[in-house]
Amino acid sequence: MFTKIPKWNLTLFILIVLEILVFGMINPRFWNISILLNSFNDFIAIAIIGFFVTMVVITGGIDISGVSIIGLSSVVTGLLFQVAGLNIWASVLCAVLTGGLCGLLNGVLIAYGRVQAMVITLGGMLLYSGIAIVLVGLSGVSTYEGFTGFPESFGQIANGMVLGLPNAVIIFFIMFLVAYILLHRTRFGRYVYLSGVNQNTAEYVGIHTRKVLTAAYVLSGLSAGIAGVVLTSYLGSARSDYGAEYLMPILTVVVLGGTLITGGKGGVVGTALASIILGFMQVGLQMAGVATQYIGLATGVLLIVSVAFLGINSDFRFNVKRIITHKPNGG
Amino acid sequence: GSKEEGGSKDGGKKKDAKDIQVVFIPKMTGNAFFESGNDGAQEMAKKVGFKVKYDGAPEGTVANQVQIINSAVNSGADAIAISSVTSDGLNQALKKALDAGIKVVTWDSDVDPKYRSVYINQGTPEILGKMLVDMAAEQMEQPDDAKKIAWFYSSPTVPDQNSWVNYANKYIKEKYPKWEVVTTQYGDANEQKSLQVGESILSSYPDIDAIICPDSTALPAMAQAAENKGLKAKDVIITGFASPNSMRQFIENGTINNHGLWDVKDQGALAVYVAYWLAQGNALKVGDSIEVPDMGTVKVEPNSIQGYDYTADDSGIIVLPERIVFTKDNTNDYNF
Amino acid sequence: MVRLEGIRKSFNRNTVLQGITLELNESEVISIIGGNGAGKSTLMKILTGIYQPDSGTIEISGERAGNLNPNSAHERGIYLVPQEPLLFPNMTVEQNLTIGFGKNKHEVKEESIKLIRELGWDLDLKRLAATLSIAEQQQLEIIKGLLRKSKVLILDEPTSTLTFSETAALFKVIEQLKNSGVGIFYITHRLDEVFQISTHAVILRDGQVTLKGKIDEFTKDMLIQGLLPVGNEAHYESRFEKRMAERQGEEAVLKVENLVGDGFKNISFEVYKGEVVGLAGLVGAGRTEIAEAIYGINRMKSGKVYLDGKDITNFSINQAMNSGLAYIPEDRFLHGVFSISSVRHNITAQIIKRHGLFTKKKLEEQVANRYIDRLRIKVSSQDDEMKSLSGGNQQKTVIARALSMNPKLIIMDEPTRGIDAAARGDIYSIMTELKNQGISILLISSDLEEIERISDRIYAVYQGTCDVCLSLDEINAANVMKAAFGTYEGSDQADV
Amino acid sequence: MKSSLLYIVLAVGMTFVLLTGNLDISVGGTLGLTAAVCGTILRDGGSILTAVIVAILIGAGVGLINGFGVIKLNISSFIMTLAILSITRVLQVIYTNGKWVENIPAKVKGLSNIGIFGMNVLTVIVIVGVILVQVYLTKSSKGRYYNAIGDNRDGAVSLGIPVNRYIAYSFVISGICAALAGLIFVSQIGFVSTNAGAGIELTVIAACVLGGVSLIGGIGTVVGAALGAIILTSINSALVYMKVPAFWNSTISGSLLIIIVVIDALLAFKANQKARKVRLNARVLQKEAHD
Ligand SMILES: Nc1ncnc2c1ncn2[C@@H]1O[C@H](COP(=O)(O)OP(=O)(O)OP(=O)(O)O)[C@@H](O)[C@H]1O
Ligand SMILES: Nc1ncnc2c1ncn2[C@@H]1O[C@H](COP(=O)(O)OP(=O)(O)OP(=O)(O)O)[C@@H](O)[C@H]1O
Ligand SMILES: [Mg+2]
Ligand SMILES: [Mg+2]
Repeated sequence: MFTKIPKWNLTLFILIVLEILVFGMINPRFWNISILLNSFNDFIAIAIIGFFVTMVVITGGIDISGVSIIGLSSVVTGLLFQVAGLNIWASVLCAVLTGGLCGLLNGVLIAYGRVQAMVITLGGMLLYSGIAIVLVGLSGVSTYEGFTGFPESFGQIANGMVLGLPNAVIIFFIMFLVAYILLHRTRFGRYVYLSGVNQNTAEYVGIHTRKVLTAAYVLSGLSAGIAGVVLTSYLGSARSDYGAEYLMPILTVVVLGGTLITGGKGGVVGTALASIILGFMQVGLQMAGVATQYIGLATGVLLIVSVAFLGINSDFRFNVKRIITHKPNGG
Repeated sequence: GSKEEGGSKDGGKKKDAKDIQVVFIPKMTGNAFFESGNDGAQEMAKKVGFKVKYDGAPEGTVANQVQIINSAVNSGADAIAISSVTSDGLNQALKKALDAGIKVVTWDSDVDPKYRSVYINQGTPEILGKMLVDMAAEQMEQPDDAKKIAWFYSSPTVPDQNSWVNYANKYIKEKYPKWEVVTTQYGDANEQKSLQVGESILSSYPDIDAIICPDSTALPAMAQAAENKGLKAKDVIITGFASPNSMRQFIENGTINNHGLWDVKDQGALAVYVAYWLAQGNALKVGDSIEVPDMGTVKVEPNSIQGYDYTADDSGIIVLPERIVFTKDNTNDYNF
Repeated sequence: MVRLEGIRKSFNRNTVLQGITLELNESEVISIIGGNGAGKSTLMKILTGIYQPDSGTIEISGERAGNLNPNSAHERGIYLVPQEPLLFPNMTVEQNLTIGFGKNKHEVKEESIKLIRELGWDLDLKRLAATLSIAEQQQLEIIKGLLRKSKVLILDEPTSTLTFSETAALFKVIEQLKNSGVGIFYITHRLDEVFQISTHAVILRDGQVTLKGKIDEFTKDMLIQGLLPVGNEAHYESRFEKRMAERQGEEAVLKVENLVGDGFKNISFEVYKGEVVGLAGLVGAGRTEIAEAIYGINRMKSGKVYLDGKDITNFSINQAMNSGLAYIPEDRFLHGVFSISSVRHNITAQIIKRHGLFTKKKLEEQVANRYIDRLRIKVSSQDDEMKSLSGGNQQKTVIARALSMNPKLIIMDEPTRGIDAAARGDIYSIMTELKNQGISILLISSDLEEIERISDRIYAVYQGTCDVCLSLDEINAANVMKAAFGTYEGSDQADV
Repeated sequence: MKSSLLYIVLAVGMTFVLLTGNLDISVGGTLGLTAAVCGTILRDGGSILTAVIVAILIGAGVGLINGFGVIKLNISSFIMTLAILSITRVLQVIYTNGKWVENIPAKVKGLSNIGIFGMNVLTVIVIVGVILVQVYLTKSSKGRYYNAIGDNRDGAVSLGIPVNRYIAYSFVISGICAALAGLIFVSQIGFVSTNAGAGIELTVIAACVLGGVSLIGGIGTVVGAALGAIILTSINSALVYMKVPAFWNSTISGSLLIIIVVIDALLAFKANQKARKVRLNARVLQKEAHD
């Protein structure tokens, strides 16, 4: 759908600028930079997972189990810290690794079992949230209260500031960079694309596509594990139902970011921009006085209009591209 | 309308009523219970002349509520009245709100009392847990005999329903030791799933005596499941908490005999009024009474009545005066 | 019957057809020839309503046809057998044949069984189309076309994967159709075929008709002249230098011993340094399966494979690749290209392995540039999407990828399929160059002329076995054909 | 079985869309909107016929919009229907003002319980419907077009199949099915919240896939999809029936789902491999017989 990705990114960027202008005019408090920066906290989990789901989608698959891994990772953090009495950072590490383990299960079944990714990760979504509930249930803590009483330092992960920047913003950029470098600068990233464009050809040129695919799901699982930890730190307690509402937003940022749902094309820059667009839109509309339950209308219309706009008008796209890319590219 | 920072801190000048905005936050939108609370809140706002913004997300999750609190803070609201989905998860967000000078009131479902001024309480877990059991027991001819009962509500992760059920189970052990809780099922506040689970309960436990559903989706779905099977109140006792509008039919056609709730419209109205009253700069003191238009005076009780350790002069609980058991005789008197 | 007048067509900013005028009458077979990307397929797609022309008119049976679409074209008796098979992979052969037919399914089925028997092809109606080899897919497409009983039949490179025997059967049927009054457009890159079946020939170059006339007005050389870009005449016949090497004592680069696997058994052969060895055979003989087993795509049951004396039996693709083997697959679309990746990424897909953990853009650009120049791949930039290239250029890109690994031996499965004469000349000269560098080639080709001209030695594969080896002096068309049919009895008979 | 009716109807509609290689995420929204609108009509004394007509109009309308976006605006079906899902959800909230639709007349609720010869009429209608659709899709000449489009779009174009029209049909059919499911919803459940059918799209897609429908298009049958729907819904009921403590439910149904699809995929893979072997080896054996 999007033949040249960078141009799409530019559009997304323009959208962000437009949002800031328009919402700021409706409610000038929107121009308060600390409000904008702090709002990162509210979509960071979506973005973190989005980056790596982008990778999975580029391989031609999909991963919807991340939303449950968030809860599982949160519960594991709480369980190990509170019940098992582990050091908080060791608990965090284990929680993230648990996410990776879930991803590994997804990946192995999808890549080696040759099952459609959608069903496996749907099963995974049920399974991992189920395990989270069972873990809490077996630990003797009442499920609905979750685990609390984390140390202050743990709370700082999401709530602290460095050099005047909220940690959420910093985590956002670190995760973005990791995903960007992995996907766009390493051989592994290239293999991700090539496997997604044509898995057969990739096999024929000696790429272990099944390993590549599995790795993509593992990364996606790890990212969900990290998101779970960040969310636990942000919200101050560990619960099994964290993240349940992020399913559609995650897919939306990936697709709005310009990644082809059929695989082979896309990138994390778009995902990053799209998650900022969506996050700002939420805040902006709320600050403009729109009740949260009506915001779906705006996101829906935005999705259709923005995608249709660039989908239809190829001449427009061509001209924009000419203006933007002066790079003379010899062949 | 934006507000001056710190203006309310020293309790000095009173703001104009129409400049005060209260954000009224349900656990989730699209649920009859909370919509009714909102009706009450809006009516109160109109009467007194302040502004209430109803703001919630369709999925009742911690992150969504945090996000909504943040945006209330960002957009310059004066007070929030929230029914929390979690006892601890909102702490950080509420702390930020308090730091920004925003007044916090909770209703229906409380948070850590450190982070709010007043909790508009429909009843303690003891009161409500006991009420659930009693509503079922009073329909039985021999409540002291061995009975099979089932719990059916939204999910194992919601705090309030689970806390009622926890207490109710304790109460059953003491008062009706022969009762057996054969199953506890969850409908995820989803009517399709609730109906299916309801039907499954009936077919899996044909000899069940009572099904108690302290959830406003589970109860009507359970009643519908019984109606679909042609079961009446004399075959199986179904009771629980739900709004009278959603249950009237079932009472009238004899599928159920009773169910309970408190006047959630009053609760919503009270919550936003107290929030407004605090935002006006009035200082709260435990033990004092507040004059509420058309509702008379309400007394602020100490946190200890809910079993909290935290006590402070500016942190208390207002308990709704009554909870209602709806039956054939009175259900038509209510509209929410 | 059909008249095309002043047809113009461009895609975005790329002008493909610049005013084509053509006429087809009853019982005529017009061969359309031209380089890759000349616009042949585009013209035919316009005639069948798949594309709309930018300007120009189409007359069918003297009537001007307005906006054609595939449906209305079919109704007017025009049917196109496409160049790239467009089957429904998840339907059976039978369902593929019957779909879209207004007629009774059973009748269609009866007719197709009859037709398949007449052609002598081996197509099981119950098989899933996805399991068909590329040649079988093409056969199915052709049968689909023949069943239509259309007045105008367009065959777009129908024989590109067929071997001589299947081609001969097809020609017989075409002859019958011609005699019964059907007009046929026939597109091919195999010039010999033009003289075998057509009544007229048309040459297309750069979107224009440069030559047209009755077939007896032409010679093969004239066609070649007409095809090649001006001033490039010498290239096509970049003559292949064959060489009968003295092999005594020399160790084979590739040595295959008693290979048994799915679709073949007891296969033994050798390939020596700098040698081109052909594997000849009919469609379905098992050549591709043998090649794929050697390259590590499918496992073999028993037998040994040695590369440069090293045992590479049942190596993984990766290991085979690292040991110096390269493979150019038969089904380019399925196994050869990354269609929505850039040409650069296509060329460097294998070599980046040697660049370390991170991709190095500069290095990749150098590699890509080197092969784009060396193989004369026609692109506007390295960033062009692979699928925007013509078939020949895509093929060259795939070859470039194989070459980038500096292999000792390249297995080429149908390397010139669908490739025009000029590009084919290019590929042949690349092969010569490789040979001179001492790189060996295992060539699998269905093109009799090609395999006969290029191979130093030929092994014939017949029903999964490989008992016959033709040495350089035994190679001629008759022998290759006999060997492929399993009736070759030795060189002495062959001379008769 | 009765509780899976709704999913069966949705899965049938979804199958059409999946066959053409598209996806319809909006079914939950359509279902909710229809349930709310028709629920209101029925509650206010409207006739059932009116409700059915309105439902079909809503479903067809949403389907047409989806189709328009996918065909004319070139938006991938995933994004288009996702957007329409968000929009219809909000429309439902606006239409109902956030209120539940309650007090559906007993005669409407009774519809889902009418029985003849010991069979539930609605169930019979749905079963017959599924069979008819199955016959249409496999036996009629136009029915196979849906498969063909998803299997090879270019091939379908060159065969003269009006691809765009059939893609639009598929969305309209899916929309209408979702709307009819909305009616079943009203009649079976008797009240409609603004979250009616939330998250149902995933279950429906999973049901289809479980029933052998490919997400890539071209493969699958409505009977399979219906069976998938039944399996998926009966897992839930079975768990209650087997008296497993409810907090194990997700864990068990998730594992079951995974195990079923993995086993199915492995069996299919093995079968394919075997067929390939047999076919290839047939050529070699031929020669031996000849010798
Ligand atoms: N759908 C399309 N979009 C853009 N360009 C196209 C399209 N189809 C064909 N072209 C371009 O039109 C030109 C002519 O293509 P066409 O397929 O007609 O060539 P051809 O003569 O059939 O070549 P070949 O011998 O390789 O089959 C090529 O440059 C090709 O890239
Ligand atoms: N369709 C694709 N096929 C293969 N790889 C792709 C594709 N699209 C993007 N990539 C990958 O994304 C990376 C970044 O894309 P981008 O266009 O920014 O590359 P680049 O910075 O120009 O450098 P290079 O292309 O040499 O890596 C590429 O290196 C490549 O790994
Ligand atoms: Mg062509
Ligand atoms: Mg072959």
